[in-house]
Amino acid sequence: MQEKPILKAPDWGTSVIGYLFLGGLMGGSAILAALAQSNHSKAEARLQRNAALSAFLLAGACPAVLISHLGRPERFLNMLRVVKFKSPMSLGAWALVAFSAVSGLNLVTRSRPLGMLAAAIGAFVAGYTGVLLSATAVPLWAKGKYHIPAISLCSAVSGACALQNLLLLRGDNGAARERLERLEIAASSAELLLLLSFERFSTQLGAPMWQGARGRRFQMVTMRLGLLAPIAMHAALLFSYRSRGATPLRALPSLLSLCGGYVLRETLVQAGKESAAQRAPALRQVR
Amino acid sequence: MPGLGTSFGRGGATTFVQDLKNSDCILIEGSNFAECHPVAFRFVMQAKERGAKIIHVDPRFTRTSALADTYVPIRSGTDIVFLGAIINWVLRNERYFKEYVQHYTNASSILTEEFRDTEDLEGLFSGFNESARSGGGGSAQSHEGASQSRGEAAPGGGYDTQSWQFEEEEVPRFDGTGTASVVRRDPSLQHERCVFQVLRRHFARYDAQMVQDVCGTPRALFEEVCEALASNSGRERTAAIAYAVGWTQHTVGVQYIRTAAILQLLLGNVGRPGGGIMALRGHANIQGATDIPTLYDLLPGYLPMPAIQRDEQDLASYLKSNAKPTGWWANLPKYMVSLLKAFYGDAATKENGYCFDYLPQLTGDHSMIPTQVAMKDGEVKGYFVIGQNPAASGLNAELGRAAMERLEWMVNLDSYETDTASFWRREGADPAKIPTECFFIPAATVLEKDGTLTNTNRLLQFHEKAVEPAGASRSDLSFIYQLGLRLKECYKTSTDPKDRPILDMTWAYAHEDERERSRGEPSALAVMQEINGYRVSSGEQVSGFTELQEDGSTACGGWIYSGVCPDKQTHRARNREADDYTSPDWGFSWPANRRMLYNRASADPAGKPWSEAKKYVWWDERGQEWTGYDVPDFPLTKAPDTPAKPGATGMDAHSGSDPFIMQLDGRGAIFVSSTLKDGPLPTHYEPLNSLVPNALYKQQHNPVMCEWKRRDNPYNGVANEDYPYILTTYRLTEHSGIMTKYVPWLAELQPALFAEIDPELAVARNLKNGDWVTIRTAVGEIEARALVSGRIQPLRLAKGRWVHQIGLPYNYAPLGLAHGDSSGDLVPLVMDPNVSIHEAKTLTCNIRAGRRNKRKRSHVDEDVPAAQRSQEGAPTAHGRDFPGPQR
Amino acid sequence: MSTGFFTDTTLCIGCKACEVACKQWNELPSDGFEFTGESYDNTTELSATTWRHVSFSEKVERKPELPYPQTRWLMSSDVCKHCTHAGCLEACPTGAIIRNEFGNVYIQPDVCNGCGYCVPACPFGVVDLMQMVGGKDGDPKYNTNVLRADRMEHTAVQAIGGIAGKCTLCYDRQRSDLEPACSKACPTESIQFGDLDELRERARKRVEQLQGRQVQARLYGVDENWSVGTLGAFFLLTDAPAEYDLPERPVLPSTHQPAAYASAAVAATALFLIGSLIFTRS
Amino acid sequence: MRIGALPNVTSQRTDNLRARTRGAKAVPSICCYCAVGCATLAHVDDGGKLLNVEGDPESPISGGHLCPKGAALFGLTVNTARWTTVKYRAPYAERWEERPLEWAMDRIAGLVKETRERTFVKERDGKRVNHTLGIASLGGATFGIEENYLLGKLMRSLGVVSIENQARI
Repeated sequence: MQEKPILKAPDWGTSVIGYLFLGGLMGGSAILAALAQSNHSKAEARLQRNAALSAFLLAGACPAVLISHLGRPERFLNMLRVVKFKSPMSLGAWALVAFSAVSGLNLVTRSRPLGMLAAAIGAFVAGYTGVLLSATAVPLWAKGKYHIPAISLCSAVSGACALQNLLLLRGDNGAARERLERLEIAASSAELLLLLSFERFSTQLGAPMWQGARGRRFQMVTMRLGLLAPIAMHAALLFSYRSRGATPLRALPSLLSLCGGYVLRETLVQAGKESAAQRAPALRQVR
Repeated sequence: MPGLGTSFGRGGATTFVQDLKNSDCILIEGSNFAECHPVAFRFVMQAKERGAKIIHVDPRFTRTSALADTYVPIRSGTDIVFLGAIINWVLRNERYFKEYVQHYTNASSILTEEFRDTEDLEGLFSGFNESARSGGGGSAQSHEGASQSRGEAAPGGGYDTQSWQFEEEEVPRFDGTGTASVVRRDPSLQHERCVFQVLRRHFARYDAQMVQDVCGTPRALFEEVCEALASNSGRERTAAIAYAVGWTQHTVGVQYIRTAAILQLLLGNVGRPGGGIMALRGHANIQGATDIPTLYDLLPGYLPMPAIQRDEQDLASYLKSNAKPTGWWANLPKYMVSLLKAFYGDAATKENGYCFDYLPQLTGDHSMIPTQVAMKDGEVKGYFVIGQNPAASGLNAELGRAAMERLEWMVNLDSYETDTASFWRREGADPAKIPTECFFIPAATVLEKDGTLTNTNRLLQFHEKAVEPAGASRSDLSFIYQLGLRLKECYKTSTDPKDRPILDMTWAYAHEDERERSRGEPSALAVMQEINGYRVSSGEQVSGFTELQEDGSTACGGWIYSGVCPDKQTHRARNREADDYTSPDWGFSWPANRRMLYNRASADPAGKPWSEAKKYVWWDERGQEWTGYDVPDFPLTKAPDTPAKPGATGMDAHSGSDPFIMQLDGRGAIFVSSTLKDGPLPTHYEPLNSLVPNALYKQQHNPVMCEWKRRDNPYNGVANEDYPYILTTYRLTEHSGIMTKYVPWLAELQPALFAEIDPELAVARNLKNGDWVTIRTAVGEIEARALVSGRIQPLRLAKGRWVHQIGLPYNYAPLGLAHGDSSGDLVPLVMDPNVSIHEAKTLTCNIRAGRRNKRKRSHVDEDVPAAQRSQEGAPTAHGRDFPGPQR
Repeated sequence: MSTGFFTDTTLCIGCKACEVACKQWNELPSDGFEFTGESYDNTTELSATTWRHVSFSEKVERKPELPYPQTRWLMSSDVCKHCTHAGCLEACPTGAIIRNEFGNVYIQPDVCNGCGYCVPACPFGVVDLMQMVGGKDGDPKYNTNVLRADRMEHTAVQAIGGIAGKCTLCYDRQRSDLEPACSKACPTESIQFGDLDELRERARKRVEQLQGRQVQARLYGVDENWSVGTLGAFFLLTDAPAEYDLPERPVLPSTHQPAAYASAAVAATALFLIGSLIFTRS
Repeated sequence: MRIGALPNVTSQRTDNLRARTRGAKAVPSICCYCAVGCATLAHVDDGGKLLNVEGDPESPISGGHLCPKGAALFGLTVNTARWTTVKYRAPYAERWEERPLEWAMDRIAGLVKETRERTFVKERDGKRVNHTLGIASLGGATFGIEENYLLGKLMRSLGVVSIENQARI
């Protein structure tokens, strides 16, 4: 007989996973837009415009996905009747609203301070989703309080790099893409190291994430194909070919990275749900 | 129940549930108190918190066991051995309450020399006649112990009770006119033929070893129970015993209760606070439906139905055979005449014997099981089923359902579709072959009608109509009333004398309220006022049964309830004012609003409380009357030192220290000299379906139980290897009958039939928790989900033999949100000889993994050829004819 | 004044009256009709529509040195703990979950938008989401007639989406000076309702009394120094909390926030710096 | 909808929250399940609609407490599964049909009379019996004293002797 669970897992599915993923891309894109603003080459300007625009569009998509998840969508605005500093969800909702406004303005004005502000809020949105997971009783997530927010951010940035890289694939954007690839290598490497550290740190609690069918899928899709492979491919391209030409092959690492980012969120959520159903960790609880 | 009735005088619980909190020890046996009566169980918990020891003796470890101090496992069907051994232990260790036993019981009465005990006759008492054909009117009288008549032949099959009588001696009559015979007594309890010594010998072999060998109860636990009961009885302390259908549903059920009664009399616990025997009834009005009965053998107030076997052809002969010379039952003529006046009004006159001959006569046992068999044999044409679901809860339920196919018509009153109402479309039935015309009349629920219910401790409580009945639903009262009106109309022009009862029957119950009246609803109050009784001349209510007369000047529909509506304005069942103990102003407790029966026994023979701690009713020297916390169950001004008047009738024949006023001799009956059909003392007999031979006697079963040996009612037999496990049935907290199974809140709590199985048996038979299992007896097979639990323990009997018990709830049937097979499909037809109750608490069975086969047209549907049926059809008691209703 | 429940499990007879009384008063539907085989527990856990739940724990000891098996069957009625520092309340982004004037944690059904974040924020696994149907006055109503489709005709209901559900401590009844439905129904007064200070006092005395009778009794949620604070619904237990499906030491989820925010902040800063380095270098 | 910065912002509904039984009529009743006889109060609104059923705290027996069955009394009365129409199943028919109550009552009275006429026995072995074994009645423990009394009186006046109830079981 199955053991009796102590905790309740949230009924979060594709829409929440999608939101976590898109929110990350949105935050990461805002960061990239701000970074690109510091440089004035043509390609960077294109990157800045693309990133700011995608951030703004994603800021529209995120609430839509979120609302679709709500049990009573017509009451999304209830999120905005209070501000609760202890509720990551409340802060996140407000941050989304603020981000929409700031990134919209930024799109029009292209002012550097607004860009920086958008990047800051974007970074918050990209990171708070990790806090949101960690600040629960779900053993795996609570255990990941040192790792998950940072992983979220790294993944947000690497994902955004991949996304923008794809958008810059056509045209003469070699320099900007190279910078994106460098940043992606950094972010993905950090993410990979953080994940490996989390695996060790989470001990048995991490089983739902690293073991079984889900674990194998995660290790393959996110860690090998989504992180390790793009790092290697980007590195190889950076150091060997030195060619800035656009070939379909160039899209591969970016696509892999985005897939890996999505599967990361999916695995985090689903493994969290499984860990909530486990009796022993729930009885002990994560300090 | 005659177990209580024969022992103490009345067939009701001797005490009230609130009083359990004053107990120092509560023995719960034959009852799953916490599960079946959770709210009353709070008083047990209160007693426990006060320091009382709570003991639960049961085949299964239940929610009651979990809360008890001590759980004692027992093989189902062996309680007489267990209780008999306690009696033996109490006697042997001199732990009985001497003064109480001497003065308040018939322990000192001396039996005649003809009496022979089961010890002498291998399990039979003297007077057993193998070929004796019983001549009784079924179990008439047996519900009320008052009907101990000296020297009268027992109505039961098999025993002539002549040799069970007491020896009498001649003493001067109280008025000096010659002599009168009275029972001979030896107050020292030493005479070898006195009841006390007979009892000692009767139970001498019932000891701790026997308990271990027969009941499977560890010796240490048994001794712990003995010590707990004995040390919590006496002047300063009292112990109570609570039982329910775990004791009644046996072929020796009445004797189970008798054993408890004897034990409580020996320990001096009857009629005293914190003592007594708490009979826990199942349904809301099961006590009420026995008091004002819908039982074939009883008229309201425990007046027997006239029976041809007793030659009660006219009122005089009826009164002669039923009124008692001594004790309260000398008043029976008043009650019977008043009842006839209530039934037939002005038509009932002194000249026509108050229409006594309007009453039908019994010609045999017309109880549920014989009727079911008669129905199967095509002799019953029309059937009213009101608020009951025999197709689910009946015995040999498939036989019962098949029997319904032979009905011409059936009327069903219920609030939900029942398995009975829709028997014709059950699994395996072919409606196209079933001729029965069926009616379903939607019934109002308790919240939708006025009415009165009598609870387990004889307390009448009124429920007011809160809301209009849903849809076309009507109260049952309305249905009966309207049917009566229509039948009167049907027979309006008849001149046939057989139709006079219908035309003369008083039927004026129009509702006081215009609106209700226009809907055809009768007045429940008017009915209750008739039950209470009134003066015929003025129509005024009588204030109690002491005002009833034999001369036709009073009418009373149920004498024991008299006083509930003492005037037109008052309905005491409506009273809702409580206090912290007896609460005389909450409801009305029959008789005469007494909460605890026989409470005269709470004082010593001199009328003083046995102890300050256990004070209840006592003689007030100054006021020269009985007083206390309750209505004294004794003539109010009869002083404790009043001597008995030899030769006097009625209450004068009792002394001022005879507390059991309904009894002939005013005393608690350790030895019951007649009335009971299976013996004056309880004796262990194995259940009909048993794994083992009787370890105590050669006689295996109750020698006078009623069996039906027919093809559609096969028995498992004794020690049949095809049925190697014991099966016991019970009910769950979460369910009642059909009523609960449609309520989603309850259905989710216990959604399906399950079988409780011990882990060893589960391993042996490869049964997994939660899986389907099929359970089989000779009668039928059903499927259930397995609930494997260590709470169910295998028991070790004599010679190291281990037996497994399986538990099966009795709540389920195919219809309802919570549903399953019906456990009734496993229970064969067999009856206790005294009260015609079946044996569902202990059976034998077999079990296997997996689901049962789809129900085919079963064996009961194959027509037994008529000739063979008449041969087989007659119910028999060990091969002897038993008076079935059809001959 | 704060009100709450003291559930004395030594008095519980496992009758489940609390479960039903709660459902009746709060008009909650059944959770389905499945046989679980878990002792006498077929509702298995607190849910959005089961706000009182009776757990059953069987233990049978069979040892050679014992003359007969020692069986014990623990029953206890679980409920929302109404924590002093409530995870669900902190997590709720809409302010639907409030602390009311009785000190109880209450979900305002008309405010809740069903985001579900309170669900993982409860360290006891109490809160959950349920489907609602529209009431006449637009007020959300639970569907009381959830009947099994294969046996009964389904009542036509219009689902209006999910909402978080848990014990309200019968806020409406308390407002009208009535005791909560469960404690009122409880036949053996295993569930006691009242002022928390008084209840705690009573509970401590009860523990002493039981210990005097050699019963290993302890309170759960009174004197521990937990991050969730003292419990507004606390328990008297005679075995390890795990036997009653309670965590040994519940942790308030928001205590994980500082570390998590720090983790995010460090990562954000680091990434931004690296990014700046990459993007400014030509 | 109220908006505020503080976490404890109550809605109008919350502010107006009261027990729905406030001011409703409390009708005294008794639980219909077991024989303990717990007293209940049925709350009914002005329109005669049942709002709630709970224990009567005054009862010396139940003190306002109820078991799960008693606590579910509301669900016994208010339940979509209830059958609230008169139903009739003709001989050999495959289904129930709805019929008016009056029709059913007349039909039942007619059947009773017909069966009684056919099966009534006046004498047996030279003794008056005045009974019919062709009709039987079952039930009594689940309904009131008044109903038992009237049923017993009617059946006995008809000569029916097989009158039984759950007390036997």
